[in-house]
Amino acid sequence: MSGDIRFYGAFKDELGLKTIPSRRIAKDTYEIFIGPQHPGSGHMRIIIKVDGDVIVEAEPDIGYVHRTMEKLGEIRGWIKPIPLFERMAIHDACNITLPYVRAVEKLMGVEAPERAKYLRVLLCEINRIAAHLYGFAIFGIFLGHSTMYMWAMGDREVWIELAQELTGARLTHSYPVPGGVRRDIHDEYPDMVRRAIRYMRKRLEDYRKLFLDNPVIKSRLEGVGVISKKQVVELGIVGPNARGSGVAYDVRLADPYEVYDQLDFEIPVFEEGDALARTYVRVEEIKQSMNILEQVVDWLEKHKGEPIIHESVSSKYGPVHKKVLQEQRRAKLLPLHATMKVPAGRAIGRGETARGEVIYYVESDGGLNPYRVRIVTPSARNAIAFKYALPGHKVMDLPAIYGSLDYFPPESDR
Amino acid sequence: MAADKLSTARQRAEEALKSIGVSYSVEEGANFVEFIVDVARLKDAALALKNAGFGTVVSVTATDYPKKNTIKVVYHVTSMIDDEVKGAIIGVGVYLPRIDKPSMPSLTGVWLSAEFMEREVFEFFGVEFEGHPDLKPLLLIPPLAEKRPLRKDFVVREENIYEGVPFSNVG
Amino acid sequence: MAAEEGKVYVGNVDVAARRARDILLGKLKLEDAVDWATSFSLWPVHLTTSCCSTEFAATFGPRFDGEQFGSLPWVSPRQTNLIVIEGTVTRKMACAVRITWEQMPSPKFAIAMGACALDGGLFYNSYNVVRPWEVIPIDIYIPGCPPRPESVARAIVELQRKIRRKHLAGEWVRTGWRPDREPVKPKEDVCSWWRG
Amino acid sequence: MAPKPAVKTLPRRGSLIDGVKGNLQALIVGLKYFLDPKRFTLVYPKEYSKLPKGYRGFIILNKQKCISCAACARICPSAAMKMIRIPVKDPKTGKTRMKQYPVINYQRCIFCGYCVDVCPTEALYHVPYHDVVYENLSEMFWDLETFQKEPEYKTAKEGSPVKFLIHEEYGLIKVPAEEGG
Repeated sequence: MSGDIRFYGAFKDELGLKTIPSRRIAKDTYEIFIGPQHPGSGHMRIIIKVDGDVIVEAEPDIGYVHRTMEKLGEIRGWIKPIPLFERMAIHDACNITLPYVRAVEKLMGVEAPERAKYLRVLLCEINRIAAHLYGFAIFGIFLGHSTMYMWAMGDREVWIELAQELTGARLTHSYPVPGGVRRDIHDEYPDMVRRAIRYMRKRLEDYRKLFLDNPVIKSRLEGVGVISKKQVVELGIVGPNARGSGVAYDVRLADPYEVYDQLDFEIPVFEEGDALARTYVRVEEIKQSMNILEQVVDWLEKHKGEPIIHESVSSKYGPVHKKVLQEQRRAKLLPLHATMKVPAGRAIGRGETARGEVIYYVESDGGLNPYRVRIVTPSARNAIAFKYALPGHKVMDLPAIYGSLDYFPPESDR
Repeated sequence: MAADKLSTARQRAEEALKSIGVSYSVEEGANFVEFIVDVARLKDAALALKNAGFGTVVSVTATDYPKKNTIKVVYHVTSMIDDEVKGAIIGVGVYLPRIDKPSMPSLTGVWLSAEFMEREVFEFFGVEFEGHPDLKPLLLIPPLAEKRPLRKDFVVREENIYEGVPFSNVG
Repeated sequence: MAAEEGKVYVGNVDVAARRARDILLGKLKLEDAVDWATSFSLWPVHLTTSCCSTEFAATFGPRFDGEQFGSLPWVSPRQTNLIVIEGTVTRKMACAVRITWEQMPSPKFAIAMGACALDGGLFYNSYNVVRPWEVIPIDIYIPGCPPRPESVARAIVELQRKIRRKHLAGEWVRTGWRPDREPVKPKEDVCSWWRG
Repeated sequence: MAPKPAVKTLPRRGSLIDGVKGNLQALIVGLKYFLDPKRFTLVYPKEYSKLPKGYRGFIILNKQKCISCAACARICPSAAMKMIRIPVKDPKTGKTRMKQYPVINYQRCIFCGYCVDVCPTEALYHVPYHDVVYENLSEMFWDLETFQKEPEYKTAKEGSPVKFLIHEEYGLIKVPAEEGG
């Protein structure tokens, strides 16, 4: 075991932030069961052992939302798992399904047309903003800051409205399909996005004043739940939680997919590793996502009328299909989608969701169903953080740490 | 860009494995590469890879092959900080006999990030990891975990398109 | 009562005042008053079973504002009388659902939200999913995956109407049980795995 | 043109003065929204939101267009779409033969719209509303007759339609929409 990670008691971090000093575990500790019915949103249980009011041991008891995605993915053909896997993180739907679609595309040897790629990125970033706002809302509930809940939930509706305009559903878009996307934008859409961006930029300034710079919030978050850079690498923590600890790990940077390597944006990194840093990463990411969106809608406006689905599909279109594509900007599926076969092989699809890296290991034996789909979601990888970040803190810090990790149980339990 | 990283990572991993004298076979995927080693040398191979910079487990992937009568367990690892190989996925894995409780050494001591994932493989496939600090089901309730749901002989049936209509078809 | 059946008295002070006057003057029975009062204080418990919680949270956010129906999600099951099953109930969660339900004081009501809570939805053949109506009795079902927040609002409105129409709360006060249902026991002991 | 990491610095908690300033700032923001509120609450039963064209709401069958190909039932991810066989009289020959039609189980439907997208003749279509609830499970399995009718839409009769627009200053704004259409 590497030396810096101590299992019980607080760790002294490298940056010299204030932490509770490590202490010996007294014999008369007692256990507290937190959850699955508790004030926050998390449908998980954390079993903590406390000595006085200091947590000395934490054991996340997850699996309350285990819905057997991996097993069902093996019996549902190739296209039905898209809505299925979407249910892991429905408020981040495009981000979570896109890597699976890309893995299937890789096995099939097709690549989505350029416009479809941009449209996917468009929805991905809209989802990312909405998911971060949802995270803020829940974080507000955890901290007893109900104004933040109301604000973030209200502003999230703007982005949900945009996603609904594009895909026809508020949350569960099922938008990417192997070979392309299902719908195209209409002419007024770029302006809607721009209006939303202008609104959100102004709004983030108010967020800063009301929430982030609020001394009450700061004193609850600063120096709380510190995860050091070494611990991040050792525990495999991903996403904003890793970037809040100085690890510049982002799939959009490490292994760019779709058109992310052609877009100009920053991956915000903070060195502190505490709950406040993790919160700030999310704020900065919302800003960067809006930068991406601006570039994407500019591109989409310039390249109107390009195909949104791969030739292998569109070449089989009949007159009805073509009419729908032209008039309603809706790329129809073909009956062969239900019974398609994918060449044998193995591929890994990965992408950066709002919470971090998601990995799909897809194995095909050339049949009607995937032979094996292994899913590792960011929350599943972050779950281990509870075990190692909580000890040493007071029980009152638990909601702050829990909220700052932005843990989403359905995603973690699969 | 990603392909460069993968070839660098592959080269580095091969050198690391050769330097400690572990014999391996290579299995390639579309955008990753796996090194299959002997169960007895797995821990050495893992340590060598960790020292070569692959510090984080992204997935402990187990697959059941009833036809070949084996279970394959692969640790997919990557580096989160080393810019040269950042994000490239390589795997180190073993083939286990497909018996009721196959056992293999736990790599939690090498990669702490494998802790929860090994518990998953334990509950879904029944693979026992020797030396794991806390080997118990993670997601499933204990009675279900005994059925090893992700093995291929645990069958989940799909309804067909005519099944389950509660009213008479005629009308 | 019946004449105003179709209406919803949200935020309507006149109707509320008239009703209060009627009760005070003895024109209305106490049971009716209980029905009326209960239907506008349906407090759902904070038990999140699955991912429909995102839309449930949106229902009580500013745009759809569930509180306009006199409904406010509350932390402790002891102070609530409504449970909204937000999506899939797994075998592990079923035990928690049952325990929470048993902790709530009567008269209590249940709404099943989303396809997973009706017939499993996408997970109809999953080995780890139970149907919530096998665990607790359900009053209103909302289809959708996830349902829109309006649907949740709709369900609350319909439940209010159902309470008034069938005098569910008033009957309970008078007789001690719900007129439309027997005390429900779950089909199987959902907590058996936990008790060991 | 590529993503690049950018290390940023965290604003730290400062002196007492900063604390007072921070608190005041938050209060001023609160006051600002108190004076100029951004209200967009949907007063639900009195108003209902008119969903945009293309919204994936309840799915309805146009039986005349259906060619009995069963593609919708095959692609349904949650096995909500089922096929039933019924005798149909051929108008030309007068013979009766069995034909299959889809029926839907709204207990399971996840509104993904795959069936609508896969239908080669556009026989299935979405109606743009979603707020229908049931008291019984059995009502939700629609037979062929129900499947061709739009669900009873009580809300529309109760309230007036509104739609939401994205506004630069106020985020979402609520404006009245015309009935129907």
